[in-house]
Amino acid sequence: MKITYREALRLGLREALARDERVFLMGEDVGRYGGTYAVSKGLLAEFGPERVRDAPLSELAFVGAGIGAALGGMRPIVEVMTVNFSLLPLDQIVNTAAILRHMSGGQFAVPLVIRMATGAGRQLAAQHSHSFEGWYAHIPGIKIAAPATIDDAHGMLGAALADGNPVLVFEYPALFETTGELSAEAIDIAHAKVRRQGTRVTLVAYGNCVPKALQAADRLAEEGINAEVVDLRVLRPLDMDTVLASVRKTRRAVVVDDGWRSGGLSAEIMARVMEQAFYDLDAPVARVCREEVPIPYARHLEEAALPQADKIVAAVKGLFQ
Amino acid sequence: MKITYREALRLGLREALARDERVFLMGEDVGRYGGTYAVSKGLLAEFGPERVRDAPLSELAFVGAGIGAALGGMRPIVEVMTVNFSLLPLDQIVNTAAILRHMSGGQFAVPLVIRMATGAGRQLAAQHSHSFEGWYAHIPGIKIAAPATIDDAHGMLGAALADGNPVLVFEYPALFETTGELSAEAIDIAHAKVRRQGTRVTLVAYGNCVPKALQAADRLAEEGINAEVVDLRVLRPLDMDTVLASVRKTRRAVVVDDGWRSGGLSAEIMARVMEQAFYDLDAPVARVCREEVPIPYARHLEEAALPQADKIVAAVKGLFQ
Amino acid sequence: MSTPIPPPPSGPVPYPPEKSIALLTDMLRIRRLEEKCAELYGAGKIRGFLHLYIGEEAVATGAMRALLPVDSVVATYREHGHALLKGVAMTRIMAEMFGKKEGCSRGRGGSMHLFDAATRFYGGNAIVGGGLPLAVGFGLAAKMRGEERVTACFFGDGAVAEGAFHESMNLAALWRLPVAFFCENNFYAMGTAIARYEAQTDLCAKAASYGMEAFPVDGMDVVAVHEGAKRAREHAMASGPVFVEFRTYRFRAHSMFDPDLYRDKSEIEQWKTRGPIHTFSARLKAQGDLTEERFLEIDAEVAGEVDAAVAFAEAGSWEPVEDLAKDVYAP
Amino acid sequence: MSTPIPPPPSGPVPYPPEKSIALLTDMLRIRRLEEKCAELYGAGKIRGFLHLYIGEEAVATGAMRALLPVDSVVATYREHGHALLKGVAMTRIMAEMFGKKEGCSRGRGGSMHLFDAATRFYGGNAIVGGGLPLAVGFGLAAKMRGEERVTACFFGDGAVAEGAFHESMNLAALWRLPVAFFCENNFYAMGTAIARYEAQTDLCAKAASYGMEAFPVDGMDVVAVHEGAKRAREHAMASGPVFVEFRTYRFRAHSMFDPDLYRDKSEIEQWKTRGPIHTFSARLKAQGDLTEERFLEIDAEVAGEVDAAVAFAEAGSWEPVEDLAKDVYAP
Ligand SMILES: Cc1ncc(C[n+]2csc(CCOP(=O)(O)OP(=O)(O)O)c2C)c(N)n1
Ligand SMILES: Cc1ncc(C[n+]2csc(CCOP(=O)(O)OP(=O)(O)O)c2C)c(N)n1
Ligand SMILES: [Mg+2]
Ligand SMILES: [Mg+2]
Repeated sequence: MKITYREALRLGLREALARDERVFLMGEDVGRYGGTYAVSKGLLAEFGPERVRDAPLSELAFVGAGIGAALGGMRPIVEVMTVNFSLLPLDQIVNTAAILRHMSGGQFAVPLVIRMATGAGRQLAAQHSHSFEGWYAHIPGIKIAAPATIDDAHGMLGAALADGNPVLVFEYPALFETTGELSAEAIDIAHAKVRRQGTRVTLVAYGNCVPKALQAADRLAEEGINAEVVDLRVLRPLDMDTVLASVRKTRRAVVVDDGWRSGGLSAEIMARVMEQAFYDLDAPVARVCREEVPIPYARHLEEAALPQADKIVAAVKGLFQ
Repeated sequence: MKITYREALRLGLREALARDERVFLMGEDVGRYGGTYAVSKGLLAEFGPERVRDAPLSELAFVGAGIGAALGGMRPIVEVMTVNFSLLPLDQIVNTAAILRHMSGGQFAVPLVIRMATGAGRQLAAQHSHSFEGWYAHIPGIKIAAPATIDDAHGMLGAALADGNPVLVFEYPALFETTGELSAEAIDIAHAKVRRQGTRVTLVAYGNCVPKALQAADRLAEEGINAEVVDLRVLRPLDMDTVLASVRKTRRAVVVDDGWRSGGLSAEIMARVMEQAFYDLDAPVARVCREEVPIPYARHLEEAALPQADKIVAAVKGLFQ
Repeated sequence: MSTPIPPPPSGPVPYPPEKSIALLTDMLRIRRLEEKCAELYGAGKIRGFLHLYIGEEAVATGAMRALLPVDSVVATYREHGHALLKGVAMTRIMAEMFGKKEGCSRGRGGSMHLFDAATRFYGGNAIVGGGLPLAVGFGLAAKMRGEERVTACFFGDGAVAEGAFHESMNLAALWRLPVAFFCENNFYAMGTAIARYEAQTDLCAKAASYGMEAFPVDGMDVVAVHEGAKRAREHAMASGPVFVEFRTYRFRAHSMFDPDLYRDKSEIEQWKTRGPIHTFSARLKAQGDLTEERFLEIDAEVAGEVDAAVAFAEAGSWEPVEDLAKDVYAP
Repeated sequence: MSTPIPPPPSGPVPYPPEKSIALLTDMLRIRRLEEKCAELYGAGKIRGFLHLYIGEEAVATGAMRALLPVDSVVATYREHGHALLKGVAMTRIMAEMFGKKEGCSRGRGGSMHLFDAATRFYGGNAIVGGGLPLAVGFGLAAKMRGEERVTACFFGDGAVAEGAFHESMNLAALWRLPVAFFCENNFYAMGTAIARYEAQTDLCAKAASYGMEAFPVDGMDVVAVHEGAKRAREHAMASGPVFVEFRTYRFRAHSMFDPDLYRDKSEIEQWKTRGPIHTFSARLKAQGDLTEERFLEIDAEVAGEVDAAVAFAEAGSWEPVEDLAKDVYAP
């Protein structure tokens, strides 16, 4: 079945709602409006306003309410419309969801899923173009899923609901129109995946940078450089085994990260490669990240600020000089 | 003059208030109560309730009001009592203070200083023991100062006010009772500093980990390993020149970071050392960080969760094996 | 929407003709500017999010004319009209929408982030509720500096549910700051009708919670808005903050991406009978202060201004990519 | 403090003697437990932050006795009494304060983070206002699951200024959730008196802002509290959320670090004449439901319970360091 990434997300939601009556979706405009990005379109009609629940502009309270509802026996899926608004409820995520289980001596699980759209590329300017999923990966106690494929867009939600921990699932509007076959493969939120086999360099990417890395790999292939592309898929906990296996094979790596450079997830990947595979490297690991600027509105500036295939190609070539 | 770190902070505040009448201090219990940690004690009597302004428990609004007041011609010093509460106003910090200048095409400066206490070590448990200053260093548009010495505790506030950018100044209750001579040295918020000269390994630390690194260096000296200690002082922008000069000399480094390991500032230092000094290294850079757990109340568990001199010593020895 | 829709604004306009014409012209300037923006969005000249104010023009117009140049304004992502009437040239607004360097934010902000230091127009904020704390800060600075100015803070009904609203209202009231909180209640936050997100839909009832002066105003009647805003400005200047609920309606979808499926077409049609421009024109005509001819003349002038703005934007330049990182920090 | 201090609670206690004695005993249990904690803090057995509830015991006591075991409770960092009366054994509370593995949070939470799944005591929250959204969630879950339970959410007057309060009140009212918002108004947020941080010091006036039922209660009178809490529970169960302002006072400093320099000693002394334990005892004695002898007997029993708790805590063990990372994630 060929579907779009958006349809895959919607299918995942519909299945989750149908499968378990403890599951409900809550967030701004998820119901009547159908979701800002039309992801939840039709679900209100199918599951009713209790389970597809429109919330006021009160991110702090409804995320906290999601935590409480999870503790109270429900399986909430809270939608924070976009990652840009997720700083408002961050206290609830960090100071309650992430730590409650540990702080209570293991008494409470918080089986909560928070979905949010993330990433730039549509000229929405500085306040609407953040990419914080890598930054969130700093927080122990939560898991972070970043679906880059149709299968992951469909399956990660179910895996997140089954996980029993608070899981943040990041969705990429930049990928919403991409289409692909939905496979029957079981989806976990535990492993990275090699999306393209290669031998000479490893491109480590996640989310909307995966297609960019694959595009770069195509171009590199034309120039005789056979690149392997690893899709991290899960940003916390990191599956370093898959990354390291690839890097030990190729001996070179470039990390592609939609987040800002300093203190981004790219740095963590580099640090871990240094710690665990230093002597296997033929060159320092390089990175291609978002430039360290607020994202400007003008298209040419936005493009210049984001990771692009040509920058990845250039970074790879740099490793061979 | 021998004073405590707390007195140095207070002196810095008093001088700032006396120097420029646009400066005012605003935050919870900064006035009548004298500051949770008694930092601002006496200032209300000296400068009055307009300029030493108690605020309601409304972190989001009073940080935002600080930004507005800065734009309106004042030089606010906003105290967010501790970093643990700073997630509540984070949206204002990231989506306004940090980006306004760039997003407006350079029209507006935000000369705002935000002070907060940070760090663990006093058995305050998970919600009151965060160390996010390294995490904040991910955000372009703000600067981050982390005074580890009496001079910096005194002087960084003035430097931050003079800077013209939004500056977050982190204060370390763990150091409040430490005493030292106040020198006449000019304090900037631009450079890292070598706090101890050494030859065989570089310990990179900041804030409350600087004394721990110095302690470790003492112990290492007894065992014949001469360690250099670099105090980052400013976490954004990073002064890598100082770090790299040291690492190129010693060829080995351990980063000590009070924040959690994954995606912490330690990773960024490691990534930059890899990028810029890979071929100068005799061993992979190592790190000693906070364990990736919420900080527990029990003393023995809290101690085990934090960077300690013995862990630093062990990490350094690991580099020589 | 459950609130009954009042009859269209009517009755005599108590202003000298020049003033009335100025108000009408300003409403038209916003309307025509935005209609052009919608067209240019279709043509791909303007991108990103675009939120039109069409239907709500009386609010910015009546309010802005009650403010002085020394006053500060903080607004939302639906702020083209506010920027324009605070005094930002239409040329610079249009250039901003095009992403050109000549734009009022150098092309970096786009539709949602218009800024202008010279006219004290402080944006343009795409975080709902994000402007309220800033307005409190402007008020605080003015008060501490002894400056005779008011800060007008525009925000939507949806913002009222945010914690930022609550905290800001309390701060402003506690410190008696010269801030006018201008709530543009168009009864919807995106696709959610007010009764579906507010337990208390009488927004003025909230003001008691902060001991703050508050009153509702018909936001489709530029006269009522203007009088209300003058009263609010005076109150803010003399005795501290005030909350005004301007009841209005947007005729278009929330943004260019919104299929507008959550409200009845009949509701929109009914509100259109209250349209601020045609009802005001009719009143002026009724009292002999306006003729259809004059109206067309004004409209043509406005069209000229819009065309000039587009030409200016078209002729503008792109900020060089090398300047991308400029102004992340003060030098 | 500007609010005038009412006369001490007085008048007949309308309960059978056993009930009255039970209320008195519970207040004493909190009091003596906390006095011991203060002592142990001095001795270094308890560390971190310690916030005593001394003076405010009538609130937790009267309220908790109005709740049922099926009800859920969310509280603050000043929650020893709430935990105890919700049913957490004093032994486990004391062990928690010692940081022992036998503590109700395995020694990881300490004074500010008492938890107990079995009795539906959900903490213990050191972020002011942090518990309110959780309570909304508990209410929502109960409603969706058709469970007959109320969630009682305790928080201080200071929390009312937080955005979390505003957003949570609206959500609870909008969705008519069975939540009782129990505000423990002790007139201070740390060292800041309510009039210095609230533009509106009548906290019940805020409830109108959410269309929510609200009433004030003398928080020093365990009878008034108990009746108020019963009424609140019924209201929450039958028709949705309710806000109760319990007017009370803390006799000790905010925390063990607080030098308490921001209020007059005379104010404290005056409030002490309203002390919940001695006034209640006096009333019971007056109506012949209590003798001094019986009081001393009860007090001795309570002292025994406290001693046993300390012995239990002393005898407890430390969680092995190897378990540090246990339960960061569900397995
Ligand atoms: C904090 C935050 N949450 C969500 C959004 C997405 N959003 C943009 S506009 C809007 C509706 C706002 O409604 P209202 O305040 O009534 O203003 P209006 O658009 O009607 O003028 C929403 C939900 C946002 N921009 N910021
Ligand atoms: C969000 C947040 N800001 C600040 C603090 C620091 N703090 C702890 S208790 C307190 C005062 C709270 O007062 P109130 O809500 O009245 O409760 P009380 O202590 O009087 O019971 C403050 C400011 C905090 N814990 N959380
Ligand atoms: Mg609206
Ligand atoms: Mg209080």
